Amino acid sequence: MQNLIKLIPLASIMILMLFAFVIPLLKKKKHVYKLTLVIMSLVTVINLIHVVYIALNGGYLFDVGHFPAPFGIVLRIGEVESGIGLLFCFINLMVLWYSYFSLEKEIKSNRIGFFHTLDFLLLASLLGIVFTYDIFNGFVFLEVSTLAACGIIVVKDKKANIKAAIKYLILSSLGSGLVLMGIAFVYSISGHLSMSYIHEALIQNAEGKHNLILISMILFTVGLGIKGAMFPLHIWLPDAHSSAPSPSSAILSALVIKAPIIFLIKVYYLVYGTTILSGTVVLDLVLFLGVLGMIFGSLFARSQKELKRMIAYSSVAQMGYIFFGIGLGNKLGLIMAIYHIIAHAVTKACLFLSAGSFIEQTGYKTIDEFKGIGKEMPVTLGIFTISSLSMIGIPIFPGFISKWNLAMASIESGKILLLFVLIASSLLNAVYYFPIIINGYFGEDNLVGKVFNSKIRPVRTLLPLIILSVVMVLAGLFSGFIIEFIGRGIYI
Amino acid sequence: MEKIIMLLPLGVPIVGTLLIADKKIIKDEYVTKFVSIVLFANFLLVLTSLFGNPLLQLHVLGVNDFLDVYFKIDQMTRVFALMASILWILTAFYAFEYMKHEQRTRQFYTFFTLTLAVILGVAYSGNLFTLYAYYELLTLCTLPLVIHTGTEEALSSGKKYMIYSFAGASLVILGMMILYSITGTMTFMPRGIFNDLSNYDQDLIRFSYIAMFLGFGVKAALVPFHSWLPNAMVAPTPVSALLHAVAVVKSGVFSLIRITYFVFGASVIKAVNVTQYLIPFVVITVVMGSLLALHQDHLKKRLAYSTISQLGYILLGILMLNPNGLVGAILHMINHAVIKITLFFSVGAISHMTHKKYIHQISGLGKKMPITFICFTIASVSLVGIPPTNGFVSKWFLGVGALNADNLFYIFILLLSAFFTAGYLFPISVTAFFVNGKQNAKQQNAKAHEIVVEASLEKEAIETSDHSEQMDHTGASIASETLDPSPFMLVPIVILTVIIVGLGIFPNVVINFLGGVIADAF
Amino acid sequence: MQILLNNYMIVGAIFLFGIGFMILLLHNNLIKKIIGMNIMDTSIFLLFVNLGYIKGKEAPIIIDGVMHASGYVNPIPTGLMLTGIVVAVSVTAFMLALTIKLYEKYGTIELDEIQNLRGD
Amino acid sequence: MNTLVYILILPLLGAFIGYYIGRKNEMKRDLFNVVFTAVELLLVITLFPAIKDQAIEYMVPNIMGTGLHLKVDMLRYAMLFISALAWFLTTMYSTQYLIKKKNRNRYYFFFMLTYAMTMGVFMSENIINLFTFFEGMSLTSYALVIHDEDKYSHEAGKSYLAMAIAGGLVMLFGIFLAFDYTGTLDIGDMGKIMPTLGDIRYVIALLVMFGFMIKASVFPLHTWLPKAYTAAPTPSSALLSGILLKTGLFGIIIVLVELMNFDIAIALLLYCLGIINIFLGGILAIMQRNVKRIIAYSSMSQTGFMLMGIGLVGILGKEGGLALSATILYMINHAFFKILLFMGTGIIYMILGELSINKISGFGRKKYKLGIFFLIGVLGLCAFPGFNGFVSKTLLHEAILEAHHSTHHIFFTVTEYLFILGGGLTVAYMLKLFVAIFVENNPEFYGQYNEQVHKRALVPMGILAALILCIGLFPNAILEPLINYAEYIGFEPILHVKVYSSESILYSMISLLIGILIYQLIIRRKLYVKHETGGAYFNPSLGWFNIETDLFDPILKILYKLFSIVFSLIDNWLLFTAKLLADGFKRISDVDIVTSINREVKWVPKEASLMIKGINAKAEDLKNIDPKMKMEEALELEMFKEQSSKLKELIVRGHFKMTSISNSIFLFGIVVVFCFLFVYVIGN
Repeated sequence: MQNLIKLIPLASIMILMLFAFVIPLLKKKKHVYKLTLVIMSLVTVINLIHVVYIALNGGYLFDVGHFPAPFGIVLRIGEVESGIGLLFCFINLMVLWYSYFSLEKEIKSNRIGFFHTLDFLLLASLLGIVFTYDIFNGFVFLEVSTLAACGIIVVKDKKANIKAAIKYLILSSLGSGLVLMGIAFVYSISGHLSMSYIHEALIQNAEGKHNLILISMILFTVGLGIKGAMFPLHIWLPDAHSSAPSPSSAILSALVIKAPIIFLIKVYYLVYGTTILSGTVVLDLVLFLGVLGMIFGSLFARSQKELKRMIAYSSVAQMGYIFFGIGLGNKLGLIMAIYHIIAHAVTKACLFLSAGSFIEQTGYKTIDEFKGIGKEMPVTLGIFTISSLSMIGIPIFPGFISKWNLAMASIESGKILLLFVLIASSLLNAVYYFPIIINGYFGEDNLVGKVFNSKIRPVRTLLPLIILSVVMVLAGLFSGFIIEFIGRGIYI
Repeated sequence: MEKIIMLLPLGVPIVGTLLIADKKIIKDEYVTKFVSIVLFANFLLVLTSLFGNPLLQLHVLGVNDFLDVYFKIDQMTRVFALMASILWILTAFYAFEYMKHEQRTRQFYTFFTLTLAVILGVAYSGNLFTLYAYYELLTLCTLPLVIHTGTEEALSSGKKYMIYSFAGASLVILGMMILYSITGTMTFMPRGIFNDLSNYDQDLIRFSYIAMFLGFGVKAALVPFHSWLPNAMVAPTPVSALLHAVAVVKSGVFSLIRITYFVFGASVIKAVNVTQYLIPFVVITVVMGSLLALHQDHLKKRLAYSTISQLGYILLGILMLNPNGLVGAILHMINHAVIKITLFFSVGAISHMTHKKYIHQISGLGKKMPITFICFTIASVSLVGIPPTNGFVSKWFLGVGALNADNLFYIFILLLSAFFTAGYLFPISVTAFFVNGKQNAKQQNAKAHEIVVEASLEKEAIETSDHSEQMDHTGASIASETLDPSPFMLVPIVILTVIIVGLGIFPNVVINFLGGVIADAF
Repeated sequence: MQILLNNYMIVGAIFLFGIGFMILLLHNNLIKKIIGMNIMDTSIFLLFVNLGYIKGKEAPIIIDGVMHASGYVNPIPTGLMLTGIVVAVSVTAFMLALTIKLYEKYGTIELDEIQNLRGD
Repeated sequence: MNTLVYILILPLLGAFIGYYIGRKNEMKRDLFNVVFTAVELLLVITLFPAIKDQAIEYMVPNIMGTGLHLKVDMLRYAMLFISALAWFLTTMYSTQYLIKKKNRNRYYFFFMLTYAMTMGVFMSENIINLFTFFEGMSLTSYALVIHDEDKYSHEAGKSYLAMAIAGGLVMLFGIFLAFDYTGTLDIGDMGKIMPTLGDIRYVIALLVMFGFMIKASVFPLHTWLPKAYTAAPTPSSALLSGILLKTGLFGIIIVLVELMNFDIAIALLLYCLGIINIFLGGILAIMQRNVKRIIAYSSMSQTGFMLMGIGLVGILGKEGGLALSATILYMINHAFFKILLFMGTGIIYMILGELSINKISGFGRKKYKLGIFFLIGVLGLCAFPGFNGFVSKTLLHEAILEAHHSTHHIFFTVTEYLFILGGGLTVAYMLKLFVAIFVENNPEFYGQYNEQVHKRALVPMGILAALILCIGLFPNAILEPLINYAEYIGFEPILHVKVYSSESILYSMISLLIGILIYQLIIRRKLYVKHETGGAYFNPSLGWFNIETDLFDPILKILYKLFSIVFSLIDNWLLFTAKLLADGFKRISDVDIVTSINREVKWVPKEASLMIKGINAKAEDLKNIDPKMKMEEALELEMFKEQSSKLKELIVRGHFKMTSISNSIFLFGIVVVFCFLFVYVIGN
């Protein structure tokens, strides 16, 4: 039974890839939906079992095809990876369930099959990135995820989509180029591709090759930074989000930009290790870019006209928080970075789906047109409010917990001034989320001419949204368990 | 069983809110009845939980050491919870009548009851985290009340109120983070959590105290962050009476007392001598509030600035760090709440009955609305601090407290601003009673704008209408129809005035009640 | 200067990468941009394959019977680059498909014209 | 002894009951008031035997936190007696006087309330109760001052209240200090601890006395007196000058005797202030034309005499017993003849509605009853032998001589001459008043209106005249209790005092002569202008330097302006910076690095776009800054506008063609270079 459960990570990747190519064979839309939902829930359940197993008896290494380490591909499955894996599957399930009702409105009916194929491929590659212990294997999964993500963006086949897809593809391939060059340098030093072996090789003959290590580190940071929407390199995100259909923009901002960050953390701590890392200034670079991201992300979000672009920029700001966590360099900072990945994924998915339902029901795009929407779609705006409260940092919600612990981490690392940055950015969040909520629910001239519950969607379509917000609140309330769970599997 | 009794006062209003919010369950005409039932039931529950219940503290949700919702009852909680629930009931009655000519009353009552739950939460909170959580929720659920009228101006003042409150809340969070990183615990201990000062970093303590003081100061209308209060006067009177005289500002002051005496502890603050940085703010608040009140011609704006200055008194009392100062501060917290709510109610009654909002418009109105204006006059006399009423008692303790802190400058400030208080409150009563509106209206405007220090009349000055000039003495007074508001509005005002005078003559009742708080704090 | 001389391969690869980047940056025609991207990818593949090269040994292709392992160049980088090339090819194919779509929509593949078109 | 509590509570109840009855029937209310004040007077009289030889105290626990502590000794009893008597007589008088006035019910209500508060002031031993009743008295008496509701009375009320409240607050400051240093609130115990305090007790004494000085209209703080007395209806101005003035003096005696126990420095201060008051009051009284103003200034100069008496008590130290009883007697006498004079003027005003001497001259020619009573009052005031004024003045004169004997200081001889000159001044302006009204023959008045002088107005004047006469003729009856009170307090026993001695009569004759001389020389010559029909007085002092309008008001106005400017700056300083910050943030974020649709601003350097947007934001700021600053701002803005438009074209032309994709690639390049630089430069 034990090794059956150990098979789950590889099995989930395989199942997803397999069914990705079964879906085009189905003719009817209804069958496609049914199949995808069944498969997705199956994968989520087995991942859940897997997490429970890991919680009981800890992480392990898994040789794919029983080839030993230096030659075969090895998967490292710890608490962090299994947790993130479960998160990705759960959110993908919710998004698919939501798109079950709203996808026809956005893309042509013959394209739905392609959408689901690409989505399965994307999820498989993301899980691959998270689980892999071999950097070249990671690179390949990165490429697959880029193409799949590009596919999702372009599935809507509008002018803006294509332009956004081209921009995303060019930038991502630039990023992958840098990552490959980084791998080349690391390979030239260590001669291995499996992370643990590279680590030992690097430690032994690190003296002479200090420059090479430094260059490879920078290449990895920038390469994965683009894919993870680090602040200055986030340019592709807003265009991709504003044009893409809302389920895909939810997946994009909740999952696609998270996996490269996990890969970056693994590269930092499993390939280079803390000794080499503390020697260099790379973490301070990440911290600096994270801080910039937090401040300017919110600033740009504030001045956006369209709702989706605003939420996209807010993702850039939240990614800034994650980079801030990594950049601090201490254990609590890293744990909180991963916790924020989970919190942000759930909250952002919730935000994007509710925004999507606003746009779908009213047909408008810009924020000013959403004045008084609270009267027409009170429940959806309610969910939007809860998730934005978490973004702003109201005590019970996960947003607050990650802000609080990031502050503790920054005090621990001795950088008191960063507290002000944290406070300022959460204030800036409030500045651009609250007008939407206030103008949605209150204001005489906003509500004139609006009929109560006129544009409501049937409750069963809102179910995924409700579940997501409930999970978010639970993530906030039981953050103690999650943090402790991540703490056990952290790499430092 | 005790657990339930302890949690009920916090839960019942929330359940009530949910019921009111739903149109189907409570029909429109039953809303007011339902609200009054909820408030009364809650008042009884508060009484049982405060006094009857042996259980005094309860961990509701202890996830990890800092994120735990912890309720604890001590003497300070009793003071604040009692004050809030009593004044809430009176405001409810007042609001039933006042809201008749406003629209969207259901939305008003929903958030009205919700705010009570949050205020009780602030009172019951046992550690800094719960206090911060409720403090944050307080902004959220008072916001819809502030922008109730929905006009453009209301929305912009709501926005300003929100920005100030959130800036304040983030300052508090800043202070809390540093405090937590130093001490590792945030529960309220009677004499503060720092046992010996040696092993803590002094300027971190200083920095976190200043951050938290300014953070909570925003809600307590400290000078640089006070300008949201006058703007929030755009809200309907029950809201501005209850929130900006009692609930919101007092929760700011209450939390300040909590962090000064139950988190840091008076001895620690004295040792770190951080008050010297904060005293200038407080002094400016006291004098500026009352001075700018002289300028305002709009009645509610004038009362708003007076609130700012009176809150400065309370903050001064807190920063004196001695028993008398603290008693003075808490006493003034209660007295000011009672007085200011009376003033706001009478101003509300005037605008409700005659739609007059400016001082120069109400000349000669005293004859037509005698009871309202008498209560207004007694309340303003008490606010100035003329002895027989309760304002004097708290000023007396503040003065003695200032002397114990051997700082004569405080007393000078207190008395100077008392003089200004007389300056901006008495003209209102005088123009109402002694200036007959008819023939010298224009002269009246000149007077109203020019700063006039006028006396008011001490006790009842019920006015019979003018007699005809005939010589015989038989002419019984022909009282022209009085414009006094309906009993629903009048009864709360009269009750509050009786409380003012009663507290003034028999203050020992409250002072002994506060003895418990002093025992905890020192 | 000495460093540059003895690992001239890396310098060459970086130089080639620069050229590809410049093409990508300066040309507005989409096809030219794709060519630029390909040049960059090839430069990385050259670098990688070159790492595995040992002077005086042949490529690991079995012509007549298996020689001793030491006779061949390190096969792993070349193997890896196979996958790399596959990836690059698929990306280029995707780009070309998008360019065709773009042409359908806008009637031109000059990015600055598209910019002006959409702007007005 | 709860009679004390009854005395205090009765007028309070009377006020409410009176008002209630007043709403129904005026007649019944007047009757009720008169009967009520009579009962109160009887109550006070029955109290006399109890306090003849020792003081009585009564404590009501935890009223007002500290408890109501009432104490009555001889000094306080004297005050109680004259206020009870005065209130009884003025109530009777005002039932007749007020018929023509409006708001009668309200007037009686505050009339009785002030009565209660005054009794409270005289009886309270606890300093907080004293302060409470004192503040209450000034507030309720304000309503009396402002009764006519015309512009003049509002003016008077304004300064009356401003001074009362300012005085009250300064007194509160003193009470705080006293409580802090002595720890108790009872005046008696405080008096025991004060001497041990060192020079802080002078500060405390001065602060506490400040409030009393205002009420007693001592020199610098007297400006409200003439305005308030003339604005108030006559019965209340009678009480204001008769009784409320005495509360101020009573307070000063309490501070000097009980708190500071005969401290020389304060006594001397009071002595000099007394002299200034005498002369200031006297000279201004001579100048006036309005009858009420003359009497008002006359009470100011009489206060000067009483202050001298109090000063003497301190200066003489142990032998001050005589001075103390002289001052108390002086207070009693002053109350009687002042109220009598005011009632007289009230009757004239009631009939003619006029107060200036020129208009009412010769009115009293044929009115014998009114004339006699008025004459008795005048003679009492001028200390003509045989009347009560003479008794108290001679005793005071004796005290000055005694002070002169004990210290042999030239200062006292000088003050003795000033004392006599002051007496002369009083005689002068009283003569001016009496001659003008009752002696001059004026064609219009030939004795008509006689029937309008009702009996109910004359009876109280009659009682007062009788009292003046009997004190004048049998001084010992009233002197006995006062002297053994002085001994009771601890002064040396006073040997038998001969009031009517040759020198005392000689001295009063001298001051009478001086008075007539002043009247003939100054008033008839200088102030009386003859024209064909008859003479008319003119008042030169109208243009003179008036302390209040020329000194206090300007200072207060400047201070107020200064502070309000400073504070309004603080008030919207934060608004201004917040707005600036918000605009700044908004403009920074408007610069979209990605060249989105709006062509006009591409990758524009931040400062330039800030500048452009800043200008049109400034225009919008102009709206909410008050109008008068708008003119210069508008000009400056125009000049800015043309410059910025040139700048805009410059930027847009300068920018070379960049599509969004190549733009982002360009940015990518920059970031890669930046990262390398960051790591290498900062790394080592």
